[in-house]
Amino acid sequence: MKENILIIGGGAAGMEAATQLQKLGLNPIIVEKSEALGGHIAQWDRLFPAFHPAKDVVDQMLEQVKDVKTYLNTEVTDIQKDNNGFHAVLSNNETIDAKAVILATGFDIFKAERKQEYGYGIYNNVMTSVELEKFFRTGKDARINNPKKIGFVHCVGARDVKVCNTYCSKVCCTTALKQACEIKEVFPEAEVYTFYMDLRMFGPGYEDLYLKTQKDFDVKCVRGRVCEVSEDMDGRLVIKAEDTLFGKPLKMTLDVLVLMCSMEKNKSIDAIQQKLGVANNSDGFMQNKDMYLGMNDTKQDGVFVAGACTAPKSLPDTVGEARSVAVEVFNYINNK
Amino acid sequence: MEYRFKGHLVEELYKDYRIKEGMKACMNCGVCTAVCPAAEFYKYNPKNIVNIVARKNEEDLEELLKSDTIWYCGECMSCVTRCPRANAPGLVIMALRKLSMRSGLYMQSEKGRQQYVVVKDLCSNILNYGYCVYPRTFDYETHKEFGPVGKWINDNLDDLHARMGSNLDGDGPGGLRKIPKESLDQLKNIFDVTGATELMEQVLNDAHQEAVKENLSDEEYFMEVYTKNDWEKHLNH
Amino acid sequence: MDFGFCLSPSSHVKMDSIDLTTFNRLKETNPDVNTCIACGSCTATCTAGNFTEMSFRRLLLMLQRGKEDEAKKMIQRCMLCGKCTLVCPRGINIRKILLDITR
Amino acid sequence: MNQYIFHPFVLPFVLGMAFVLTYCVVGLFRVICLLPKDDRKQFWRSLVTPKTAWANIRDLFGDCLFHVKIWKRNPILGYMHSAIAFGWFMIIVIGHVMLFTLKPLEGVEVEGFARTFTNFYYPIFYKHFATETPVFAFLMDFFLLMIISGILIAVVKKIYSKIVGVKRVTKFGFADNMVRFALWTIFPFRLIAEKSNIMAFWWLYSIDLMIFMCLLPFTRYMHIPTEALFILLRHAGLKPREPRKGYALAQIYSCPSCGLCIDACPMSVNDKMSGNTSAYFMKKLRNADDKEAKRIAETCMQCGKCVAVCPLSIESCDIKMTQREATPYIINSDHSYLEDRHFDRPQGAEKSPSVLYFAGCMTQLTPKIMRAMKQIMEAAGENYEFMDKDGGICCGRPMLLSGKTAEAQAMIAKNTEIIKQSRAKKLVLSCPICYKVFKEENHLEGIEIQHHTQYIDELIKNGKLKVNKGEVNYVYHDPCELGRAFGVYDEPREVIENVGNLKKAKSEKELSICCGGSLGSFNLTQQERDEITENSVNDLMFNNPEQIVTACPLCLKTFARKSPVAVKDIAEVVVENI
Amino acid sequence: MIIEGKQKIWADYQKDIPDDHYFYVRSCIRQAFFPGSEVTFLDITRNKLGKDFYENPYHTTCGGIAYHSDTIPQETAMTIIARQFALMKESGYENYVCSCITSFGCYTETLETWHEYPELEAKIRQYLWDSCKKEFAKPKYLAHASDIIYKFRFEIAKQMKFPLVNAKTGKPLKVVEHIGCHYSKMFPSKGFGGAEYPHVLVGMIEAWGGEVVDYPERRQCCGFGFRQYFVQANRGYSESNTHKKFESMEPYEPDLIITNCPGCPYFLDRWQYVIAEQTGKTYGKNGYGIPALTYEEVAGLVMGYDPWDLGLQMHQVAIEPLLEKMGIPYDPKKKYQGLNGKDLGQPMCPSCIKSV
Repeated sequence: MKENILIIGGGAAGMEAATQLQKLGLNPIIVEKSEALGGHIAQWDRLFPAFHPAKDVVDQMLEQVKDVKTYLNTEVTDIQKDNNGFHAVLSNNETIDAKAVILATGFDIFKAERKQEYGYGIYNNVMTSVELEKFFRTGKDARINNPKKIGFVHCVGARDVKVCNTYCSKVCCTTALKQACEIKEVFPEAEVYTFYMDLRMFGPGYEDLYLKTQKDFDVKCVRGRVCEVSEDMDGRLVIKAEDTLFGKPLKMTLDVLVLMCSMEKNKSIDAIQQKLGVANNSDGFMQNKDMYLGMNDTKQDGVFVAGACTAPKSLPDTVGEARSVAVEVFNYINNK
Repeated sequence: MEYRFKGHLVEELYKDYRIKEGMKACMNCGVCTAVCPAAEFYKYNPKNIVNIVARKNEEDLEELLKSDTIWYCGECMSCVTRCPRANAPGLVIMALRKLSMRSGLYMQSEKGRQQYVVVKDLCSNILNYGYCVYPRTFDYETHKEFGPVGKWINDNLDDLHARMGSNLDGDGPGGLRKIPKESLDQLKNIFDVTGATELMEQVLNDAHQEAVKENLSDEEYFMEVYTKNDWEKHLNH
Repeated sequence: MDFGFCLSPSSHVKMDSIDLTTFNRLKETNPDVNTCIACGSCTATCTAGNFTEMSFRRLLLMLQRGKEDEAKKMIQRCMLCGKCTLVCPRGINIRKILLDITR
Repeated sequence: MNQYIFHPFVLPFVLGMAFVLTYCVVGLFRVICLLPKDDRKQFWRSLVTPKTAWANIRDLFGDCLFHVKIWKRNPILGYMHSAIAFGWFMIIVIGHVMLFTLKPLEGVEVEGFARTFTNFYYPIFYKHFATETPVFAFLMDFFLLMIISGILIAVVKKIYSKIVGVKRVTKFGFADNMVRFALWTIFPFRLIAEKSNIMAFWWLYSIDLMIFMCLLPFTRYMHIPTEALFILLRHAGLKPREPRKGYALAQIYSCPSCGLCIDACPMSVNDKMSGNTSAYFMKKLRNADDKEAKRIAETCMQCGKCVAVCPLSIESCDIKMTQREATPYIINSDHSYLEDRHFDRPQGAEKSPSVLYFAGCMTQLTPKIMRAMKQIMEAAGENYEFMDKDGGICCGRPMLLSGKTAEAQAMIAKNTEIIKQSRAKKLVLSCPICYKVFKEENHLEGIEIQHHTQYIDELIKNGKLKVNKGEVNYVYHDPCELGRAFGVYDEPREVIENVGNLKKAKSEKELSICCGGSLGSFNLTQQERDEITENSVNDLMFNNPEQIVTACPLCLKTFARKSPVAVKDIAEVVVENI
Repeated sequence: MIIEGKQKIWADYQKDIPDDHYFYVRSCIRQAFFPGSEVTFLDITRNKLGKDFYENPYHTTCGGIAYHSDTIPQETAMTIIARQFALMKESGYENYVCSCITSFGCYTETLETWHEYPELEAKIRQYLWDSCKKEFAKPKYLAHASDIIYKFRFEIAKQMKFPLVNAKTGKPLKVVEHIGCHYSKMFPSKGFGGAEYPHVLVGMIEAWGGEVVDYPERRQCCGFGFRQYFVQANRGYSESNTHKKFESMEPYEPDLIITNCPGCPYFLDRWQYVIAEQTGKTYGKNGYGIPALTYEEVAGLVMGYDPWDLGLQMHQVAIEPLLEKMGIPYDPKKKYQGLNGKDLGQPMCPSCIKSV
């Protein structure tokens, strides 16, 4: 009989891990709290650096897991471990016995209103990168009315002691430049500004995207963290930053301001995580065994982690980890 | 040039609790400068100052302590709210100013020398009256912005405060009451014990020396420092 | 009445009211001007920068921040030696841009 | 009795001839009048100075008629050119000599003005109007056939340009094509007309001539009449001062658009860039297309190869420089900060150095050259001093290249002052760009100026520097501003042969290909430069050397981007073999 | 503007302060320039609200202005503060309320620093003993006087006679709130509403019927800058900051500015006069300025205190247009009278800004 492997989370990491486990002859079971598989990536329109439609990737992943046993709108409410493995109770009162558990619970988006000085939720035309992505997907957003000037603020909820997130959220820089290009495609006449501290173009083709952003899309990159946002009489946004490369304070009026919100640990899993005995690291994400060779392992036997539950990750990073976790689990089962 | 703490400026600066509290690591994001009122109206950039302090270089620090730039800050502390690394540039400035005064380097800059005016006015107010601001020493002639109403207030000071219910120079509680002698003595003791007297006397002495050098009376020197304004030089074009 | 002081001008770069004519004209003939990443290589190697405050990356910014007069003053220092062009990691043809600004 | 020997078909010719003569005379006056006063004086004087007069005669025949230079380059092309030019010249000369012997067919006597007028076209159409002596008849036919043979080659060349060793030919407009077609057909028509005396062919012949002459001023064929003037001006020792004026104008019209420079130009690595070559530049100037002329002038790398291969030695590089100078600048440089720079005599140095070494801006970017030079000078026991240890003043060449002559001169003067302060006897330079300026512009009388290739060669020859011969196979790249500009070809080669084996590049010496890094060009993008560099590297790699050696820091940096083998400065390879 | 967003933040930033029994310390600037404000504060809290606010006659300045003018060392300021705390302890109080924002900032900074560096607290304890033979206890609660008014804003509203409403049109007055920088910029959690959208004054304005104006430079400092004001040569800085605020609020046509810091109403008031003298520009209607009042003055006005008892004649910007808007009766003759109707003469009229 095939051994059950419980995967908590049906995003990119969960789906990919399930796909690989199935190929390795195990029986993955996905428990997903939302109404559909796909996770955050399914909410995305196009992917950096090449503007590839996210739907393509998600559809392929969905196709691969169509035979995997999946619980939607379901959460794990309790989990116990004994010599036979793990016994999970689901919110629909079913129980699952599994030999191993993979935590693929991913991340939450930083709540932009926590960064009060940016006025998200207070000033009408401040929006998040997630909402902008939705605009690209649906073409609808009340805040976007043929804007003439658009600004992007990097590191919202990242690299910031004041919101207790000191880490870099990794993907927002590239996402910001991608979105800056896209908004310029929609509104070619608009002026687009990004306010960054460092542009961390860490992957293949990302630096080319940066160059393209500057050269072909005429996006203006200003080095300086936006300090405060306020609203003027016309409901336009007045922002202040230092143009640090120029060494002078800078002030400008924008029609739309997009906040590049960071990734935060998905806290809805905290209770189960605690029951499994998996600790958090200093960034508040799940602690894996070590970051080089034990990235999928936890201190707990039979509990594995994959994807953005351990740190902010890009899609390729996540897929890579999902594949490696499958191998780890396979070895774990076979060596038992 | 000779000055106190030569060769030990960095060491001395880092003893200050405000450096301990206000000086972590800067990532040059510039929010402090963006929000800073002084950066808008003076040739001033708090971020750069924090960077110099972080560098811990004796020569750079000496230059900084000698310069006008550390005296531009208005200590509104707006920078403290925003810094994503929890630095407090405003506190760093306060520590720098103190060291600049103690080392004597403040006498090298136009804005630094003004400390004489501020020390003389405020410390004497505290020690003589127990208040930082005392209306009888707040002169209309040197505070024209007090306006016609201000002049009228000063001309009718006793009557007006009586009208408003103040207890000007009176005993017991109430606004502007006379602070009892024992309390003033305690303030003086605090000044002596905590180093304020020493600092004050040093500043007054530095100013006196400078006045002698410039062939001015202390009063004339006071007015020179009080009014001298090389306006263009301080602007951030 | 003479108060002994007066209002100071604001040093804010007011992005809403900057005249970008020169920069945009430059951009037409030299799309490269947009691609500067402010690494500072040009400034570090500059022959004139050895004696003065000449800095090409700053000069480009000046043009984009409404400080054309300052930029034009700075450009006077340039000796056109071309080292900046050689070290630019983005391959910007700096000397061409400098000359285009001057005419 | 006044009577004309006349037929209406001469009219087209007369018209054309009158036009072209008027044009040339006016043009001649324009060129001469627009020369600066001193230049004009110099020109008149040169015409009567025996030495230049002789040179004039020699070149007028050698270049204009016999095209000696083209013969040297390619005999077929040489024959083609001289067959047409010399043949035509002879036909005209013989025709006019015949005037005295010809007998009009109808026996009419022509005198006075009519005679003069008739002489105008008489020799051209003499076969229709007169009988001639057999000797002349033979000569005329001979030269006519000679021309036609040349034209045949031209036709073949047009169709298969590679046969004559030309890869790229200039692309022409309508007028040029018309004139060329006219030129090709004039003489066959004449031959047919003379032999058959069919009226139609006389007409065609005459109309052809008219087309040729009327369009001539507007085409490259204008070089035929202008070249003579150009030779005279050149021998007068003039320099072009403004584009499209005076001497430059003569040069512009002398350019035959032969296209030899197109193949030679390092930029001709692709079709787009080959539009930047001198032939096109001249054409744009002729057509008064200032915008394009300016663009090409500023794109040119100033490597000088086009001048080296030009059969007329047209100074296209210099004309491009005048074009650059003509561009107005709204910002004047201010280098007042250089005023208090002076020679930094090292502490404790009592004596003046005998050798002053100036690395220059580019060498500052290649510190290994500086280090190698230091080692060499140490090894040779020289009393030397660095002039720009802590950063120097630019030599001024880039400023000159931008056309800002006055500013450049100020920098040059400052460097001259610093050099003189050092009281050194010899100035050694690592950068050929600097070398060119110090040689040509700085007034450094009494101070020997050497490029380090020459200096090292001298050190080896006088035994101060001992080197071992290694086994490495090197190829040497001639930097443009050392080789073509000053003919320093042998010293570096001798140095290299002292320390290793010297392989030949495909193109050597005056034909060597610019590395692509040249400061001369303002417009070339990095990608375009890279293509040029790749081509140049391929040329150097022709004999599979193990290392590329050059003598210019800029070439060094440029080749390093694209070379499959190590690129070194000559000083470095010497140091490796001390 | 999405008000719900602000409300959420206001709900998040509420601090716990007691209702009664406060040790009250005065403000140097407020008692010197706006003496009516502190009198009104004590009258409202003691007599209208029936609370215990004790003032110890031995308390002095906190030294905050001298500290922020860099004339006394941090230890000196802390020891003076410790002495005030000792007085509180001696008087049997543990809730401390100060009238001054600079003081509030200094007290907060001192307490936080001691918390972080206990050895510094021990050192100060020793200094206080050495100099005054006193021992201090840290207050259990620390409040600013505006926190008290904020806390009782609805009680005050119940006793309100003249809401912040235009009596003629019935429309709410447009009110600008200006928070002293040291109220919550250093320690956002110490102020009602936090640092970005402080609620302390907004709550009063809303409770008393006014409409809050949120303009781009709302958070900007008035420009006091301590040494930037005390030295005449530096005052351009101070004036420029106020100028910036007024330029930014001008299009909203505010009727009134309300402040919680002693210095701010002085600067926002007097710089209007100077700007008018220097540039000819006034920011109110018809050549008037915009009144910049303390929250005590505004509380007094809405509760029906006589404007001249509040000391509104000590402002340079004329208050009469506001009084008329609010329908508050006043006797123009009494404006410049002393006790018992004594004639104190009249201030000169400024050349530009209207004074009556």
